[in-house]
Amino acid sequence: MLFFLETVISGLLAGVMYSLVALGFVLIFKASGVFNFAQGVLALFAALTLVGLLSGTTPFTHVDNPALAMPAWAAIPATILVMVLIAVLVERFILRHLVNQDQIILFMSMVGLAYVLEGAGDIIWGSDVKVIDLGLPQGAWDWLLDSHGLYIEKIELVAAGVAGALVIVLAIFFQKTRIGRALRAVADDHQAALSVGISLRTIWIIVWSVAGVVALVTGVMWGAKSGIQFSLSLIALKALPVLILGGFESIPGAIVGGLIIGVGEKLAEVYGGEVIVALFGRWIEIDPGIFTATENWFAYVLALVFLLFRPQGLFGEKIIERV
Amino acid sequence: MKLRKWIVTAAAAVVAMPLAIGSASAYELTIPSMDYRTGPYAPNGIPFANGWTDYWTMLNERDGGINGVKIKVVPCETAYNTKQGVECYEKTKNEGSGALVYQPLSTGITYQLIPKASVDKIPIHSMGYGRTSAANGKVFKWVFNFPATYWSQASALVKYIGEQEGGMDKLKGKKIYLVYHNSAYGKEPIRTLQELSKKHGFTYQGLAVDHPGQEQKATWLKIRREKPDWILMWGWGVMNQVAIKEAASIRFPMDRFIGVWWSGSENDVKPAGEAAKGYLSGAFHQPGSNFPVHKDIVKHVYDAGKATDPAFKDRVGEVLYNRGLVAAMWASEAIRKAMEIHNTKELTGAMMRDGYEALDVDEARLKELGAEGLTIPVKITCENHEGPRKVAVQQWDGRQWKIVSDFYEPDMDVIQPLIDEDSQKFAKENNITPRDCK
Amino acid sequence: MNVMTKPTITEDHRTIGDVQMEVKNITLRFGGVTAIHNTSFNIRHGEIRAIIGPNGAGKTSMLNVINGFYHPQEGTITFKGEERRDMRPHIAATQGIARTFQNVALFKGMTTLDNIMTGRSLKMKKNIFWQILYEGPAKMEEIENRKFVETIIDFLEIQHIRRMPVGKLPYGLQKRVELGRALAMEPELLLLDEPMAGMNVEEKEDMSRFIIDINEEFGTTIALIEHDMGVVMDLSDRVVVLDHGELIADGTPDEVQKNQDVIDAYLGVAHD
Amino acid sequence: MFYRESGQFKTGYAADQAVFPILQDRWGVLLMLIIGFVGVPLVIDDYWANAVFIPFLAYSLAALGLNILTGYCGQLSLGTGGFLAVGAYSSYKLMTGFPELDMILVLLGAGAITALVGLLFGLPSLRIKGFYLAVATLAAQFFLIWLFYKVPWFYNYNATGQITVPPREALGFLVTTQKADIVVRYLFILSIVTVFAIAAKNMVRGRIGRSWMAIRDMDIAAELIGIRPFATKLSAFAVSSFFIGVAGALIFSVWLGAAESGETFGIIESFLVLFMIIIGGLGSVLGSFLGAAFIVLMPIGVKNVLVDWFGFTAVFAKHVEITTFGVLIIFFLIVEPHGLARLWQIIKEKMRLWPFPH
Repeated sequence: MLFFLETVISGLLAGVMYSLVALGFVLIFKASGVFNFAQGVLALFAALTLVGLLSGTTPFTHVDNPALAMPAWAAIPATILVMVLIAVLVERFILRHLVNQDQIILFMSMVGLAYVLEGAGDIIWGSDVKVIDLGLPQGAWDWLLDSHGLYIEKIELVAAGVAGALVIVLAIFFQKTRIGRALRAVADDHQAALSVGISLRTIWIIVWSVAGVVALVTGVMWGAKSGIQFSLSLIALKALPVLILGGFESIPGAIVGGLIIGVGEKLAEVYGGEVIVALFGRWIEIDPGIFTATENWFAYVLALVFLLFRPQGLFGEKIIERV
Repeated sequence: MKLRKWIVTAAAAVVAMPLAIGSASAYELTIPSMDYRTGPYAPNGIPFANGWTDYWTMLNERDGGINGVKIKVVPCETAYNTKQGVECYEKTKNEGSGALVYQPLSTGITYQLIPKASVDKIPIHSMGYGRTSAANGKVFKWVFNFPATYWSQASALVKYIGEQEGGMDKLKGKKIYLVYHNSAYGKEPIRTLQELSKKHGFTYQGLAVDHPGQEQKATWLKIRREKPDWILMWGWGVMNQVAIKEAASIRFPMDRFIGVWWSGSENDVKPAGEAAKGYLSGAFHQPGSNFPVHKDIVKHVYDAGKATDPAFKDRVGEVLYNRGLVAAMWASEAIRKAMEIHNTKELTGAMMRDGYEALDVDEARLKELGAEGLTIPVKITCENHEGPRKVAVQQWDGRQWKIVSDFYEPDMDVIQPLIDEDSQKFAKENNITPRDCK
Repeated sequence: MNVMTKPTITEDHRTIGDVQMEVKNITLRFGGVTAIHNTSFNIRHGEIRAIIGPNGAGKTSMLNVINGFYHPQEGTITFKGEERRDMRPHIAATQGIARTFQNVALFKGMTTLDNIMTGRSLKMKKNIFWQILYEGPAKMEEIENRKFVETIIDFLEIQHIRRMPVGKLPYGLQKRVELGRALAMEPELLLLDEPMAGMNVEEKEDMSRFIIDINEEFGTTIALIEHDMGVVMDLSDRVVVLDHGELIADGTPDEVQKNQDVIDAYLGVAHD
Repeated sequence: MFYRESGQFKTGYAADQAVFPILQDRWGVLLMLIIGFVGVPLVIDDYWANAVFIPFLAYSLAALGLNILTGYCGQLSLGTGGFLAVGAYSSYKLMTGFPELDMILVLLGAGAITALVGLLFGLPSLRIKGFYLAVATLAAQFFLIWLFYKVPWFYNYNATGQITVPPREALGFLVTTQKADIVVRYLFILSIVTVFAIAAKNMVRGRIGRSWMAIRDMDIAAELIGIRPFATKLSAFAVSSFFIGVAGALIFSVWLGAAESGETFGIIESFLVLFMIIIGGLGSVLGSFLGAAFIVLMPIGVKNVLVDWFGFTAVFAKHVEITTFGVLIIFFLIVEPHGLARLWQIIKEKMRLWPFPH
């Protein structure tokens, strides 16, 4: 029972990590209808930039120069600045030219952007595994493990806390600030946003900057687990089932969807083999290891099955089609 | 035929893709370098590629090549991708006077090249990876996989475990789990371990991790619950780093966690930091840069400004760097042997193959090469392309890797039948009559 | 109310036959909103039947019920003697109900010709293997249907835009192509949802002429929704008036025009 | 000047419905076929065949398949890699299970099996649309790849899960393995692709093609004229998967000779094929070929130019190549979102009118 609890908690915490990635997607989709496939690479790029600044790496030559190393209080704002710059560039060179195009075209342009950022990240910062040192705690929560035999990783608790804080900040931003309200308006109607007095372009830049900050947080959290390297960009694939479950436009959907996916896939991976053996083991000999390495697809199937019963997603409303 | 050749050249020139700017000047030994400095596995590809390339550059700079013949290294970026690997192979195989040997550096690419090699008559050295049954030189004339295969390694690592437990008979009732990359590479040791578990009576269980392996919490929860006595890992890329961290988090004893030799580099343990202390991995060569050959490389390559990757200077001597270096060293020795056998300085791939098959680098020769103790002596024969089959265990002490055990020989009673079976299956499928090695 | 029930010959010598479609006690709700409430009327062979009413009266919903796109909670639809709980789009299509839409629903990426050819889908039976082969039966079938489509193109006078993607056509022409696509189905009952919306006087005259010609030459029954009262009164044999989802009048144009409820509805008099 | 249709009168609907109604187009296509079947074999060598022509043809077929589903029927799919894998593994099972089978039958069998799998994964399209469907097709991608690793039956219980092609003949010519003559392999794949391209063209200009496009443009209206959306979508999934399955079988048996599910048919393949049809042109047979040519040739071209001409190091060139790839994709999307095929059409329009601009 304790182990089951442990699995569920781990699932929830992993789910928070997925939500974090999904959040970046949702923000951009809500405001601009762009399915930002580059979010994963954006997270990688942000984390690479932060590490580069922290360790004083000279861009392009990849040589570390400790004399140029920035302290964290300077490096983090500087990285955010870089993300804002990327937002401006994306608006200037991509979005501006693709207004009113089909969604699939916008989507593909984001895949193109992913390639550009991937190449640029490698050229500027090099492709070694980098270790990020922001003093994040490592390992299991000792007290819980020693006294109750319950295993929870500290970094995941921190990530959950950070994600929670991020969601609250975003909620306040969307509800209470003028820009936030304009952003919400834009999600419903582009004209309406213009009437609020903020240009569409400004809104895009802002929303991309916010997504950039989310990407930075995502990159740091995931990077703390695995080191910062190219594979980080593949976490985008982890967020997609969360998105179909929670809906492309719903922030609560991204959170709850992430939790469901996290728990679901952990339970499947841990207990799936046993269940299959229990069900079919009587007739055929089954290797209990058969149901391992399912984490890549199980989440998708879970989301898919869910979608078949509720096509509008978790928090979506049923759409009445009109002709 | 002449016309066809002429048209080929013309077409190549016109369509602006110079395949072979054949320098009509002096003969050079063409050594392709199948790098992967990009993509998800770049962190592992970079040190190897540097070790491989630096050694050749050093030979050119220090000795003016081999027996006076300059070496031309032709890099081609595969990004660890099979299709790009094939493109690289086709592009470089006719470069200059023809490629002499391929070090494909990926199991996927190796499988592609095995059938091509025998047709194009270029040897392949898949050093410690690729198709295990290629150890059978009777069937796989053009493929070499010394100094040891995955199967040998799996067996050697089990021997190490047995020794630690106080004898092979103590393995009975123990649990040995394998955490593996869900790919052809990761599945290599499974059959060997299954056979060994039958023989020694330990419980074996495989746990697959899907590419890329960023998230493996469930796998480690399972391990936490089932408490195996030992874990072996056939991991690759980001999977290694995450696994080591997770193992540390669940407080699995690191000195009972052994990686394959592709899961035992500085990259793999660094993100885990202190927590990785005690982690073990397979090895067939020493890490470190205190060998004379390294000093020569730093002097003739890095300090002379001839390095392809100058920023790498401080990392010379890393595990994967030395692996690339050792591979190049063996290849250069094969070149010398080939020149000796055929009494010519202008080698072809076919001659090079003969050089590999006659390769004999003993302790004395290693010393001459400035690599005494760097690796094990290698002697290849017609029927045995796997050579010495010796594997040691190295340990991460928090700052660097160190070999902490003897070199173990695998249990050939178990492995030889597996090799015979698999190679004969290949021979049958492809209508190959095994050579007579007399 | 004077509801005609027997076959009659109109002044312009058309034959109006038996009841073709009977809509009985239809109630349609979306969630809590009732779009149509307990509405019954019929459509007779060969007539031009208009459905009118103020905005939001449930006219388009009614058409959607008739060709099976919406499924009413209560009521029945009888078409060609078969009584159904509700209609299904493909049954409607196979039984000869065709339709145009309020906001042109053409296939924007296809040419005029291809759009109208899609209307022939149900008439083309050759399976996928013949189509892959193309030469032979599939080609014969294609040409046969193409000939039919060309007569429609001639009839609607749109030869010059045959090869143009419809997305780029002006609105009036799009409406005409849409009519062509519906005609290609050789329908027995043609539903037109505001066929003249957004047209200038000249275009409206053209469209009226087409509607009359279709009705007279092919004998097609037509049910149309239209806001332009002049057109409705000119064209239709009988008129149904809906308001707030309820039927408030049914009869000849003259009768309907004089009906007090109708006048109130159009003048916006509050219901009590 | 030379590209005119004046003076060419059509004398019947048959002529008007021909694939290439304009004479010059017919000559152009004929010329391409002559070059493809006669010219290229004269000059082809291993590099050009294995790195350029065979991949180009195999990917063209895959792109054609995806274009039927996405370009013609409007169902976005990211499962192409998985379906390619189904084609490859089923061809492997057919080749090893029935050694006597002619390669052509093996390909058709692999296509049919993939079509069935495609039907299965097309079922969700009944209820979900757009990006939701696209992400759902990723389930197919990941699940199928996993399956081919996990179930040993698919790779005949060999040690690793790598499948290697056995030597097989088509109509008496050896077409697989390295021992097959490179020209024969090239001509084999070219013939297959040509036949499938014609089949695709015939389908898209007939009733079934119009049904697909109707569903793509407005499924509700299509339903109301008697086109059943679900059956039509499923037919697109089946036909598309058939094409992709054959392409996967060709990639495995004729091009690479060995394959490993995740390595050869990973998610990246799904994106590459999608790129091909978007850059080439959605809903265009010609576009599938142009897109495949662009995606196959671009990286090789950039690499050769950078490394051989400008002497960049291989690794820097690779990074530049990745970046350039991204930039070019964005550039093309901005300049001509309807793809190279549309660009070609515009050029033709211009030539038709030349030298008079209006």
